[in-house]
Amino acid sequence: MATENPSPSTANEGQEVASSKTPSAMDTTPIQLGQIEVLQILNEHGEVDEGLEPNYTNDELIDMYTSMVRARAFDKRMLTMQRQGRMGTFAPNLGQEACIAGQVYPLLKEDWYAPSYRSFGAQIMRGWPMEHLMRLWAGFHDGFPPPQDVNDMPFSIVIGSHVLPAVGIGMGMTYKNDPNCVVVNYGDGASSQGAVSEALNFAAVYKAPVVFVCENNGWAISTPTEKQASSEHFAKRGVAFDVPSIRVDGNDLFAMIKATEEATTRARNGEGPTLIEAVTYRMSLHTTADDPTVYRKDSEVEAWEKRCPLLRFELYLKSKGVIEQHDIEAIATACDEEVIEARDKFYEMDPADPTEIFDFMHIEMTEELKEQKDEYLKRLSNKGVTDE
Amino acid sequence: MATENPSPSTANEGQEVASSKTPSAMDTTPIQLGQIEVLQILNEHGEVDEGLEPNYTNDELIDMYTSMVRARAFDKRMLTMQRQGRMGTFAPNLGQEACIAGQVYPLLKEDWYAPSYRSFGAQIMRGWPMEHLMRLWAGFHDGFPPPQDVNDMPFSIVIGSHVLPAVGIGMGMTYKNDPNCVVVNYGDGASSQGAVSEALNFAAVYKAPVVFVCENNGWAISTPTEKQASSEHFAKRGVAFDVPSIRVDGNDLFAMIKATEEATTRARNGEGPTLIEAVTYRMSLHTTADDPTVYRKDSEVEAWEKRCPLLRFELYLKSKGVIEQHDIEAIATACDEEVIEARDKFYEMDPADPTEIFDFMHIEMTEELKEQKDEYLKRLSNKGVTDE
Amino acid sequence: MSKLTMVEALNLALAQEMDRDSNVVLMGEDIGVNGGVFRVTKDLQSQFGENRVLDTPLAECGIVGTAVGMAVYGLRPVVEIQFSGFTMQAFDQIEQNMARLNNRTQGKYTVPMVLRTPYGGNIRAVEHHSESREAYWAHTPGLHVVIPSGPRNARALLAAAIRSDEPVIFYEPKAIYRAFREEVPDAPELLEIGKANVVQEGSDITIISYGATLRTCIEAAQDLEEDHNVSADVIDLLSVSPIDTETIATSVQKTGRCLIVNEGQRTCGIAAELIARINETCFEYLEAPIKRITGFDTVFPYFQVEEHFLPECEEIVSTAKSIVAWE
Amino acid sequence: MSKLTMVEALNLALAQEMDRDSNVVLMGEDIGVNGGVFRVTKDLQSQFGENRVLDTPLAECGIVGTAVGMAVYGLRPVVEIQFSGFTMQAFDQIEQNMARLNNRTQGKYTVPMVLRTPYGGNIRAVEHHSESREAYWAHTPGLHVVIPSGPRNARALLAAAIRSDEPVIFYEPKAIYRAFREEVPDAPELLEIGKANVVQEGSDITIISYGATLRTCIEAAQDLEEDHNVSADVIDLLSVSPIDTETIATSVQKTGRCLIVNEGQRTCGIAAELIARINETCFEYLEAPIKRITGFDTVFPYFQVEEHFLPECEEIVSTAKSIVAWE
Ligand SMILES: Cc1ncc(C[n+]2csc(CCOP(=O)(O)OP(=O)(O)O)c2C)c(N)n1
Ligand SMILES: Cc1ncc(C[n+]2csc(CCOP(=O)(O)OP(=O)(O)O)c2C)c(N)n1
Ligand SMILES: [Mg+2]
Ligand SMILES: [Mg+2]
Repeated sequence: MATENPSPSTANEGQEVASSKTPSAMDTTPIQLGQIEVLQILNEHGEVDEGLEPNYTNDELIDMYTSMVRARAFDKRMLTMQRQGRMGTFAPNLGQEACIAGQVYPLLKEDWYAPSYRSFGAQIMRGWPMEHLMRLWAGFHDGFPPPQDVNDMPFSIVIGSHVLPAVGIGMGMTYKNDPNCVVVNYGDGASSQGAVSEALNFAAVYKAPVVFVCENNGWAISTPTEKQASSEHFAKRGVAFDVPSIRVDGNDLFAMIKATEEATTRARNGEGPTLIEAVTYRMSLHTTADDPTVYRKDSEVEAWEKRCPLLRFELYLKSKGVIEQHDIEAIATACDEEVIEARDKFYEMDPADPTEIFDFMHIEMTEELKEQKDEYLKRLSNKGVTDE
Repeated sequence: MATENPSPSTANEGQEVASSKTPSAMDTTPIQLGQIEVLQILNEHGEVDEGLEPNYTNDELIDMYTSMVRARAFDKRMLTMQRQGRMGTFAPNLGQEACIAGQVYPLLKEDWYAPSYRSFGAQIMRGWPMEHLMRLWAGFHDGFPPPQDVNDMPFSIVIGSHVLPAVGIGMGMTYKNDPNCVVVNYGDGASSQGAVSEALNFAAVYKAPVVFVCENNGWAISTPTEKQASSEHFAKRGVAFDVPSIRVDGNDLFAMIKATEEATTRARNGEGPTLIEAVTYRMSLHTTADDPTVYRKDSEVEAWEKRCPLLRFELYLKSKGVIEQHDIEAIATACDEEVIEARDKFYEMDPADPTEIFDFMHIEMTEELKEQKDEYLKRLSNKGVTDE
Repeated sequence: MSKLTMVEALNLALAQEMDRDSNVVLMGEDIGVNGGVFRVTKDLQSQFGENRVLDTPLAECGIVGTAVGMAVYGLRPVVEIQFSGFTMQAFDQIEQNMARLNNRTQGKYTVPMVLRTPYGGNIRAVEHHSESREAYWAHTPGLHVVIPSGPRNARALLAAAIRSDEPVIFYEPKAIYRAFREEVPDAPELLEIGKANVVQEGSDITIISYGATLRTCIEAAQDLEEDHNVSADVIDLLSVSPIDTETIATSVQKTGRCLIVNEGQRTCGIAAELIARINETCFEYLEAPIKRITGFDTVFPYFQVEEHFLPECEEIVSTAKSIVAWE
Repeated sequence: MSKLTMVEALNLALAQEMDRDSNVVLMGEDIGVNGGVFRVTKDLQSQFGENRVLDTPLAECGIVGTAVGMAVYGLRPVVEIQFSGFTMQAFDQIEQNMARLNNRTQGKYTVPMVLRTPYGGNIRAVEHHSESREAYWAHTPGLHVVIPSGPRNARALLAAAIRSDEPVIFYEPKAIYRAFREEVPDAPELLEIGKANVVQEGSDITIISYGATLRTCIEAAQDLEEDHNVSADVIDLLSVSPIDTETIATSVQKTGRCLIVNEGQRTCGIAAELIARINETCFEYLEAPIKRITGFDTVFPYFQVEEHFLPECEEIVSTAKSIVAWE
């Protein structure tokens, strides 16, 4: 955790005339910035830092491992479906499964999660049925709203634009004395958006219970982090705004869980926001519309393959005697079957209703939109799309 | 100066496929953030830090002192004119004269300066005739463009919106191998604008020769810095984006000059941007439309009066035997006379031409605007404003 | 019942709505101790506390973006943007989240927030402080855009906006913030959003306006009646999104002639839209071309020369006469 | 002379202008090695170097804001915003600086920059990737807003925009980026900005459009001619700010009837402005109400249902017929 304690929130102060700094002589002691800690528990060889090794039951360990495998199975099938023309443009998460699973593992149902488009692994863990996510990526509007009992924001298509609303949810929690918290996820690219800096500032000023997870996966489409920012340490952004910050091996599920747990604990205790920089790597395409061979070397990707989050977790589980190779294969098969089942459900679902376009623009449709809808319905009927 | 060296700019690299981070095992050493230095040379008692005392001639010292006195004289007359109904809303600079003078003192004519609305002291030093600035504050459009040979941006009314263009000017200099630099000035309030964070990032990424002067004067209208940000140290914003940063006593002219000089030297040497947090205090109203007694204590203002930038400079000059009390009075009178002369010129200047409104919307007026202008001219003539 | 200025009437609406519903929170720059630069939120922080009246950092995008989140969470934030010119800083959050989250989530999350902001010219302000860009918001699907014209309707519309579950842009004509007083009932009063008001009835021409220029139109209509024997329907839009096309069409079908007056820029402005709708609904009734007196397509003038920029009574009168005389 | 797609033609214009003038620099997300997500800047970085083709951080406001500074300093930045939906992030810099700095400084500093951005729907994209909000920019004083409709005029207009000292928003109809090829001369070609093009002449009705929907209108005009004996003037605006009112008025005064087709949202859109101007300039010539087929005032549909949202040939034909039949 980084540096100074943030100064206390002013939100609950009294009503007297505010007083700015005390006009004593200028303090000329240099300002110590401290350090940003870097957390890794399980390294790429499957070796665990024994002092930090968490104490999970075998079932829990298998469960968290399965979450990652399931995400990867989903990823793979989605790519296939996309290649078959049965899915829209899709953003794979390959290689980032630990990061994604770890950032929601410590969350309660009552907490909120504000994902980015590459967070489907977390969405599945939060309770989004996979066929629902397939609808979403296939261009069905009804795929976007979170399921009824899931406190998630719809994922953000506009880079960084969900971060301020996530802070607002946290501010709402503070206002209502709600002891829950918000996790918001965004990328190294998103960190360049001014709105994300504003969000860090608001969260710090109002001590909002928000965990910022900046998922540094090395790339923003074709832009490497060196062109995105001068420092490779995105955790420093927190320092600027007095948000305690940590850098975490994002391919290490244990480290991600521990960092998130500490951050959510701070948030629940009224100690305000935390920034977690999760260092990971986008192993695959930016989206299915992208061709990374144009802008990055295969050798880079290959080097990162060795740091695969699943691989090291398997090594660990095996070395602990929790599972054996045939269990790994069984889990993979089971997860793939789940995805296939979801896919088949998805294939059976109703086609989209082209008349829905007007229905959610307002809570109550305005007269002018009713007229426009009529005009559109006439078009559909003229085209024989509907038989009105 | 702060912390790490920024990583080298990527702007001049070769064309080969970019390579992101090297996929070695995660480095888990904590990231040392270093410290932010705090600079003061001349304290509020007029005592100088002898190790840092600059070596100016008496004429230079009197000259820089006079710049501050002139700014204060201008300030005072503007307030009077405003109270007499002969001036528009005006933003006084009382108490910030050292900060303002110091940030442009090291600049060359060829350098660029992007001021805020409270920077008139610096504008005068940069070559803006005082009557020109009076036109500006009195609502004449022709007061806004910088004089022909002055490389300044018009001042920014929209908080923070001039900072990105200032960085762009610096990027232009880099592109053209122009060895000059840009100083851009903004407030503690402005630091909250996302665009200002984006500007720090762009400046760092492109190593633009830009000096950011964040003038922390304790207040943004009625909002004290404690509500603006969680940390009182605005210099930390630089750390986030890898812009070397320093905190300076903004009421100490020597410190402001030295910090700016070091920053401009770095900029000219291709070493990129610097952030200077100048700690000062807005002694007077936010603008003439503001009533600070509503939101801040007199005692706070009184305490800051003792830290007045002019006072300490006078004590220093006297103790060095550069001037005596009667010189101080003479300089004050001379400055006021300059302002009166400018004022009288201003009073003699032509009234505004109401037909000008359309003339600078484009370089070549469009047909549609010509038609609208005709319509407007007819209005003026119907009203007897013009006799067309 | 007391005689209030628009500023006082808005303050009353805020106080009463905060009193009624603890989910109503205010956010903005300098709205707390300072009561806002126009004093619309005067004394509300001392009355309701710092956690209900938030002095925010100086970041409009941040204010609107966090307010969206608070609204999704279940509060009813009422945001003040100090001048409408600075809504540009929040354009992305308004267009991408405030206006669309309800649609994006098919109604799972509503965004019951109000963005209040003073708009318009002729207050001797510097650049960016006189903007009338309601057309940006009218062109943005998903928003309601409300513009009162006097203390009483300002109070009733603001209360309605706060109670509405839709995201509302509430544009306050600052030129008339203190220009006149009106009787405003003490008890809460609501006005339905989206309905225009026929301020006066006539038969020769329809004059449509809203906000600060509405007063000028009423004055002009009186001159027309008294000095020129021209009787005008005067319509106060009160909402520029949605637009009450029916009320407009009914009037223009009666009068056959129409003049639109507003201060926003002309091209793609509200007047253009009204002309398009009248063309669509009243073509066969039209006896003369519809005219518009609007702000010109320039930057709002520097204040030495702003005096003649906005629509004035005399020109409204003469233009209306020329429309009535058109054959 | 070669047959190029619009993407290739734009690429050609950029390459030739960069070659001609070393002050021309490109800025944008992924425009370097990657050549832009639509490949409009393909190979330009390898040809002209990294200091002339800047892969920027992911911050549209930062891109436009720094480009403004570069333009003031004397360069000619050509900015790419990856999708027009993300210009919202830069709205403040566009409205407050790009559009106004020339005016603010009474011409001392011009802002000779171009903001290129792909706009429009029907490419099966996700939310925010199909926006047509040219009306925002047409409503913003100080900008020129150019929208080509084919490879050849795209190339000539982009070259003119780059050479122009005015700030230009250059809206590229991405639905037809690769839809067809046209002969494009090898030597640089320029088209004057602000002039509409009468694509085909007729006598019964004027059809006005621009961008991607222009093709649909041409197709419809052919159907009208061949199958329905209706002959249409088809006007391609090419610039929505300024608007070439004269060309429009000349045509409508001839035909007396008019249909406007565009894909942007309806309320306060470009079609509304055209109707207003036609009402002002052609009222006594009009024989039927002007009609508009535009995008509806909704969020652009999720792609499963986008198919029927945009103006289509058959509806243009039937609407034009109904206008011609109107009595
Ligand atoms: C405001 C905005 N600008 C541009 C885009 C186009 N775009 C989509 S994803 C992306 C890169 C995002 O990079 P990062 O934030 O690192 O996330 P990652 O894709 O690596 O998960 C870009 C530029 C967008 N969606 N929104
Ligand atoms: C974008 C924007 N928001 C709000 C304002 C209104 N406003 C003018 S000055 C000011 C406070 C600025 O504070 P700071 O940046 O600290 O500068 P200072 O006035 O202290 O010099 C505000 C809120 C503005 N001009 N622009
Ligand atoms: Mg990334
Ligand atoms: Mg300040």
